[in-house]
Amino acid sequence: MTVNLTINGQAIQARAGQTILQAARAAGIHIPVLCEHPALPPDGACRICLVEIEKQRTLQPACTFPATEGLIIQTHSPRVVEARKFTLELLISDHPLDCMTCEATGDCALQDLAYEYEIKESRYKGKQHNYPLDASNPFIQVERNKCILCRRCVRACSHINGVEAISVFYRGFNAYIGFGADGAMQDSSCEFCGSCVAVCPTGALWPKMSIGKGRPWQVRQVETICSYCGVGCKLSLHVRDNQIIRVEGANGPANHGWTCVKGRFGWDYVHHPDRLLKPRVRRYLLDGLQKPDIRELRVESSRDKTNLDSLVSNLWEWVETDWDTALDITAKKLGEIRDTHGSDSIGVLTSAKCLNEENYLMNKFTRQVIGTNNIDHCARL
Amino acid sequence: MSNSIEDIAGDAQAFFVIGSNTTEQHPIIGMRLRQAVKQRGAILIVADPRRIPLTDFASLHLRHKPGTDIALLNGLMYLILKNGWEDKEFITSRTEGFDEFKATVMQYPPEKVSEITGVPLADLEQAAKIMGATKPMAVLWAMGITQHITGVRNVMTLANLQMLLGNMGVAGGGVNPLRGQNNVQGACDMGGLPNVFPAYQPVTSPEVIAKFGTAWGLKVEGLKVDSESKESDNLQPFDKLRASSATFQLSNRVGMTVTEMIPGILEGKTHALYILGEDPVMSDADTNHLRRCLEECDFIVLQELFENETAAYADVLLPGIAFAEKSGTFTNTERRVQMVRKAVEPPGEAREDWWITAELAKRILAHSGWQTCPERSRRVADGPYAGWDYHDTAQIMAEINALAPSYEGITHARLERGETLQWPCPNAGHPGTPILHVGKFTRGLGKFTSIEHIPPAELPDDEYPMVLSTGRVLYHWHGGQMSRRSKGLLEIYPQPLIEVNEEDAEKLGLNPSTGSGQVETKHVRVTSRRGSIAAEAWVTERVPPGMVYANFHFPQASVNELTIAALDPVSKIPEFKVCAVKVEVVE
Amino acid sequence: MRNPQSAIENPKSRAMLLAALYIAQEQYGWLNPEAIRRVADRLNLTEGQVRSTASFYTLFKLEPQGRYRIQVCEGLSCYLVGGAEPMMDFISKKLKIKPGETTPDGKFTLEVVECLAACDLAPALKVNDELYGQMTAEKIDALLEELRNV
Amino acid sequence: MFEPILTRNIHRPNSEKIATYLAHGGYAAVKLALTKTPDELIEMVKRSGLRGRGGAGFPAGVKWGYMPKGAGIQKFVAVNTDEGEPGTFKDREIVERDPHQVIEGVIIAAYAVGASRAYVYIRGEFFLGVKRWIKAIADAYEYGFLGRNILGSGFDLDMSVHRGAGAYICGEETAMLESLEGKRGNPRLKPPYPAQAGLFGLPTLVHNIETLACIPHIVERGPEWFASIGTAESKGPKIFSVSGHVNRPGNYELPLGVTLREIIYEHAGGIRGGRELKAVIPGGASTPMLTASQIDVPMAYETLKAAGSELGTGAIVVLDVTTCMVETARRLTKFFAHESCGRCTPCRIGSQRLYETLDRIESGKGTMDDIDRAVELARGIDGITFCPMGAMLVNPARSAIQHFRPEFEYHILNKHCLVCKSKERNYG
Repeated sequence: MTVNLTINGQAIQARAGQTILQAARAAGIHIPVLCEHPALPPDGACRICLVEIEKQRTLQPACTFPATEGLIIQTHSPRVVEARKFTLELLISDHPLDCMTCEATGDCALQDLAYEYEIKESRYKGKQHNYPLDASNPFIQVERNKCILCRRCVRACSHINGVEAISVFYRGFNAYIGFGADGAMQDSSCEFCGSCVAVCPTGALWPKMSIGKGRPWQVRQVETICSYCGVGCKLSLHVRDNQIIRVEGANGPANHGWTCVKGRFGWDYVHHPDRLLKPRVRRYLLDGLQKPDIRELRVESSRDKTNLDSLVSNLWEWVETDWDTALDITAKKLGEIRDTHGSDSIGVLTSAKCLNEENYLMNKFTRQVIGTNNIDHCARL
Repeated sequence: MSNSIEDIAGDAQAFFVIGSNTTEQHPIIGMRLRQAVKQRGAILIVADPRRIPLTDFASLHLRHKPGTDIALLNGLMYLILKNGWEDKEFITSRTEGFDEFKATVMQYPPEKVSEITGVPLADLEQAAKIMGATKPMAVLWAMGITQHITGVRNVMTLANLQMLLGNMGVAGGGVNPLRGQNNVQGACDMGGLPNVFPAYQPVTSPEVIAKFGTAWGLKVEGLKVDSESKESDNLQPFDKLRASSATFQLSNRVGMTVTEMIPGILEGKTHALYILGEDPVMSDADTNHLRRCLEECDFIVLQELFENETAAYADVLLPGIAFAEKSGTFTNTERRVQMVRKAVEPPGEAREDWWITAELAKRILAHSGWQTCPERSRRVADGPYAGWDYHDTAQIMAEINALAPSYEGITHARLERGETLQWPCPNAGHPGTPILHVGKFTRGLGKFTSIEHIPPAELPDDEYPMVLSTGRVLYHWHGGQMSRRSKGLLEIYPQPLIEVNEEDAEKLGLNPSTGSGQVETKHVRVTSRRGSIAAEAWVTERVPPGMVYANFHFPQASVNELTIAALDPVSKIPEFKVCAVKVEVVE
Repeated sequence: MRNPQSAIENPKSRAMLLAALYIAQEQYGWLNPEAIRRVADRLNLTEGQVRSTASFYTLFKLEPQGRYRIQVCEGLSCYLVGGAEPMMDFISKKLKIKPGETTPDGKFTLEVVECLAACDLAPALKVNDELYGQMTAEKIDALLEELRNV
Repeated sequence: MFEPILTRNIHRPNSEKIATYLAHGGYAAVKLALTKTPDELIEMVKRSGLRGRGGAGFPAGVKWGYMPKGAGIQKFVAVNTDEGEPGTFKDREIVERDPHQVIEGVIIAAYAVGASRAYVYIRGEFFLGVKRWIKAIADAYEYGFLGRNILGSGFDLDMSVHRGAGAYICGEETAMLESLEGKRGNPRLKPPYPAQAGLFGLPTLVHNIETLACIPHIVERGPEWFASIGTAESKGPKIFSVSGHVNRPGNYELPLGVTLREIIYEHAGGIRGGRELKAVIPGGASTPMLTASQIDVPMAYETLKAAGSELGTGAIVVLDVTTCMVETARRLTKFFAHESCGRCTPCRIGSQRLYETLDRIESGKGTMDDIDRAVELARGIDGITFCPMGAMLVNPARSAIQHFRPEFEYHILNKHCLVCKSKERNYG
C-alpha cells in the first residue's frame, strides 16, 4: 500500500509503514540526521532531523514520524533550519573543537553538519565534559568528550551484535556511555565486533590501530573478503602507503556491513615482521648432500632451541635463496621422488585459506603433474 | 549449507544448533541468530555438551554427553513420530527408505535416550514439541557434529530429521554445516579432495577422467579405466610408463586424506609432502605421532606466510602471500563465490601462491620431459587447459568455468559487476542457487538412512577419568598463525586456557581464577594416552562436570598433543571432540 | 570470554529491578559492585543493565553511604522560607562535611535533594526515609543530637 | 463555603484505614459501578467533564474511550503517584491519608476499561505513602474489593505498588511505564500512546491519583453533579497546594474556577508578614509565573492558558516582594536540568546551558548578552524536545525574564541582587 505526501512541494509516494525520513531518502530528498542510522531502530533523540509538518504544532523528527497520507512537509523551512542550528550549537558547546588533530576529521557527522549549517562556534558557553581518555583495550579507543549521546553504539550493541555491553549511565547533562557495569570495555560482555565504532558518528569510539595512520581522503579503499572463518564477510580494507591502516565491514550479502573482532581488528598479521620474505631451503639441499636424520635434532631442540652446533643442525639450518634456486630444487626433488617411489608417494595439502583459483591449480598440479589423487586439506580439522 | 545465511536469518521460525559454537566460530552468523531471536522472537534450541555463549539466547539447551548425537536425534525423531508431528506429505512425495528408518528410530524411546545422552526427559519432549510445531526450522552444525568417528552418520541423522520435518528445500530450513575456514568450501569445490575432481566429479568415473585427461593434455586413449587395476599399475616409475606406451595418466584411484597420508610416511607409502598454507603440527590429531611422521618424511615443501610449527620439519619454505595481497575468489559456507581483491603489495619476494604452484608445475614438467619423457611434454601441451602459463587468476577461473559444471557461470567479470552468485550456477545467465533441494533432491528422492548410536572410540576409564573436547575461541583462529600475530587479539586472549567445571575444580583443589580466593590462578596438566599439556585453568560453567575443553591456538599447549586419531570410516575425520584424559593441578 | 547473563529478557523479572535494588541497598548500605552483581544474577540481567538503571535514579546510591542520610530539600518553597542552602550550610558546619560527603565515623551522609513534595512543611529535610518539616536551627540541633546518640 | 469532596476524609482520625473509609460510605461507588456496564461508566466519565489532574488536563473519559474493547486483551491501569513537580504535595496527602478513595477509583476505572491488573507507581521519596498504599491494598483484598470475583461481580483485579526511586521525569506517563518495567525512566516515543501500547506493550490507562479520586464521586453522585462544579471547560473540584510566602501553606480543595486571589488571601491566609505580593507560580514549577497584577485569574484550564500560564498540577507557589526572581528562575531551572533524562540534545545540553546562564547572572558574573542568551535558549528548547519536558523547563526562566527583566539587568550591572542586596543568606 502506498501513501501520498508532499515534501518541499514535491509530491512523493511512500510505502505504508515508512517513516518520513525513509520516504524522503527513497525520493532522493536530503534530511540531515545524527542519531539515526539505517541499520538501527530509530531513536528520535538528537533532534537534527526535525521537519515542519503542516497541522503539527511542533517540529517532528523525520526518523520516527510515520509517513501518512496527505502530509505536507518542509525539510528546510526557516523554522526547521533555525532549530537545527540551535541543536548543533548546543552540541558544539560541549564538544572539543580539535578537528585539526581529531582522528574523525573528514569522517565525522557532527563536523559535516556544523559545516553544512555554518556553525563555527557556540554562543552557549558553559561546562564542558573532561572525561579521561580510555585507551586501555587494544582495539577501541573511547574518547567520551567527543560523545554526543546519540546512542547509536548502545543500539548497535543490543540490536546488531545482541550482547548489550554498552549502556547509558546517569542522566541529564551527566549522562555518559559506559561498558558492562560501567568499567573497561574489555571487562564487559563486549566481543569487540566493533559495530559500535562503525556506527559512531564522531571520534568518540575510534579504532585504536588506525590512530595517526591516515585521513579518509588519503586512503584507498579496497573491497575484499575476510580471511578468517567461512562466513565470507565482505570487508573494506583502508590502505595508505601500501599498508592496511583500518578495516571496515562492507555491505556483503553475508554480513550486511558488520564484522567480528577478527575481521575488523585481526588484520595486522599481514604486515607482521615474521612474514617470510624470501624462499628458504635447508643447507643440505644447497650442498647437494643427503638429508640428515632430524629426529636427533628434535631431542636437542626441545632442550635448547638455539642449539645449532651439531652436524645435523648445520645441515638442517635455513638458507635464504632466490626463487629459481628454491623452485628448481623443489621441482627436482618432487620429480625424483615421483620417479623413484611412484606418483602416490607424494601427498599434497592444499589450503582452505587460499583462493579457489589456487586450490584449482593445486588440484591440477596433483593430478596432472604428479599423477596422484593424494590431495586433501584441513576441511576435516 | 543447503540454504543461505539470508533466508535462515530471515525466515527460520526456529533454529536447531548442534555442535556449533556459532557466536565464537562464525560470529556474524551467530550475530544474525541473536538478532533473529531478539528482534523477531525466533526459537533457538542449542544441543551442546558445553554451555556455549549462544545458550544464553536459547529457549532450550540440550546438554547431551559428548558423542551421543545420534541417540539424541533418534530420540527426538521417536517423539516426533510418536506424536505424529512428522511431515507426512513431504515423506511420501519426496523421500524413500522411510519404513526401515522408522523401525530403527523406534528403537530409541526417550527413557533410553535420556539414559544415553543425559538429557532430561522433559527437555527431550519440549525440544520435539518445538520442532514439530515450529516451521521452518533451520539446522546448523559445525565440527561438533563432524569430528567424531560417527561424523558422517551424525550428518545423515540430521538430514533424516530435516526430511522427517519437511524442512528441506524451503527458505529458513535446510541442513547447514558451517564451514570453518574462509575458503574451505572452495578448496573442496576445486578438487582439493582425494576422491573428486573440481565440482565433485568422482576420480573413479571414466567419463570424468576422460574429460580432465583431454583438457589437461594427457593422452587418454591408452587409459586403463578398469576398476581392478592393480596397485602396481599406479606405482610404476616414469621409464616404465614410457616403455608401456600408456603414457602419463590420471589416477582413477581415490587418494589418501591428510589423516592417511601423513601416517602413511611411517608405513613407507608417503615420501614427500607439498603443503600449501597449512600447519598440520597444530591442526592434526595426536601431535606426537604426527611429529614422528614428519621427521621421517623424505621431503617436505611448505608454502606459507610464516615459519609455522610445521616449518621445523620442512625442507623448503616458499613465501606465499596473504589475502590482502592477492586477487581471485573465495567461496563461503553458503556456496557463495566472492571476489578477493589485492589491496597491498606483498612484502619482500613473497609471491602469489598460484604463481608458485604454476612455476613448480612447469619445472617438474620440463624436468620430466627433458630427462625422461620427451614426448610427454608435447602431449601435455596438447589439451586446451594443459599449460601452466597463467597471467592472472581470471584466466584460471575461465579454466574452472570450463571444467567445473557448478561453477560454469561464475566468472570474475560477473562478480566484478556485483552479482552475488552461489553455486550451482551452470551457465553465464544463471542467477545462482541460494537454496538447494527445492522441489527435488539432487539425487531425486531424499533417502532416509537407518542409523544406530555408536559410542565414541575412547571413553573415560579409571586411569583417564575425564572427557576432553576441543575447539577454538572467538579471539583466535585455527592453529593461531595469523591470530597470534595480531597484536590486539593476542592481548585480549594471550595464552591457552583449559576450561574446567567448578565441581571438578573443587575436587582437584583448584581455585577459580576469577574469584578472590586464597590462591591465585592455577595451572592444570591434562594428560591423555598420547601426550600431555599444561596451561592455566579457566574454571567455568561452560563445561559440564567431568569434561575439560581446550583449544589448539597456542603451540605451548596445543590440545592436539592429546587428541586421538580415531577416524570416521568414511570421511576420515579424527574424533577430536571426545577422548579420555586425566587432569592434575600443577603447583 | 564473558557472556551476557541474559539475552532474551524476561519482562517480568526486569520489572522487579527497582524493588530488587531497594532490597540490595538496604542490605549493603549502598549499591556496591557485589550488590549489583547479585541483583543481576538474581534477575538474569547484565550488570550493565542493572547499574545503568540504578544510576538513573537519585535514590540509588552507587557510593558508600553513612548510616543516616540527611537529605536537605533545595526546592523553591523551602528556599523561600529560609531553607535550602542556609539549612544545608548550617548542617554542613555542624557535621563538618560538605554536601555529598560522609562523616569519618560513617554515621552521616549529607546530600542535597530536589523538592520533597513537602512544601507545606517547608523548610523540610529527610533522614533516610523519615520526613522532617518546618525545620529550625533548634530542631536540627536536637535531631542531630538524637541521631548521634542512637 | 465549598464542601470538600476529595479531601473530605483526610482530617478524620485514622483516615487512611479501611474501616474509617467504609464508615463514611467508602466503596459504595464500586458496588454501584459493578452494576453498570463498562460503556455506561465511560459515558459517565465523559459527561462529567473530568480532565486529568496530572498536568496535561486531557479529558479522562476520552482516554477511557481510547482503550481497546474486548475481553481477550490483557489491559492495565497504571496509577501515577510520582508527584515530583516542585510546589505540589497533594498526592502525598491523598495517598497518606485516604488511599482507599483512590483504590476505589482504580477498581471502577479498571472495570470500565476491562483491565485486570493495576500498578501503582509511587514516588520513591514517599516512604510513608508506600507503606500506606501497601496496607490499603492488602486491606482492600481482605475486604474483597480486590482479587478474584470482586463483590461477586465476576470481575477480577489485582493491584500492587511499585516504588520509584528519584526521578522527576517518571511523572511523565511513558517514562513512568518504562520505570514500571524496571528500566531507566526515559520517555517513550508517542505514538503509540499508552492506551494503544503501554506497559509491556499492552493497552494501559494511566491516571494521576487525583483524577482517579474523582471517579467514585462521579459514579455515586452522577456526572451532572460533577459537571456542575467549576467552569465551562474545567469541571469538578481541585486540590490546590499552596506554599511559599503565605501564612497558611497547605492543600485546599476548591472548585475549579476559584480565583488565585481567593486562594491566596482567603484560604492560605494571605502573604506572610503582610508583605506585598510579587509573583505567583500557579500550577507547579513548570508553569509560567504570573505577576501580582494577574491574580484575579480564575484557576481553570482555559483561563490560566489565556493569562499566559497553565493550571498544571494546581500547585501555587507564592512569592512576595523579598523574592529574588533571578534566583527563583535559577533554582527552578537547576531543578529541571538535574531532572533531564539526557536523551535528547536540547533538553540535555539546553537545560544545563540555561541554568549556567542564569547562574552567571545571579552570581554577578553575567553580561547583558546573557539575558538574550537565556531568552534564545528558552525559545530554542521549547517545542523541539523529545518529550514535554523541554516546553516546561524553560517556563521559569522565560516568564521571570519577561516579567522582571530589570532585576536580571540589575544583577549584571551591580553584581548583586536588587532584592536581597547580597548573596549572603542567614540561617539559624
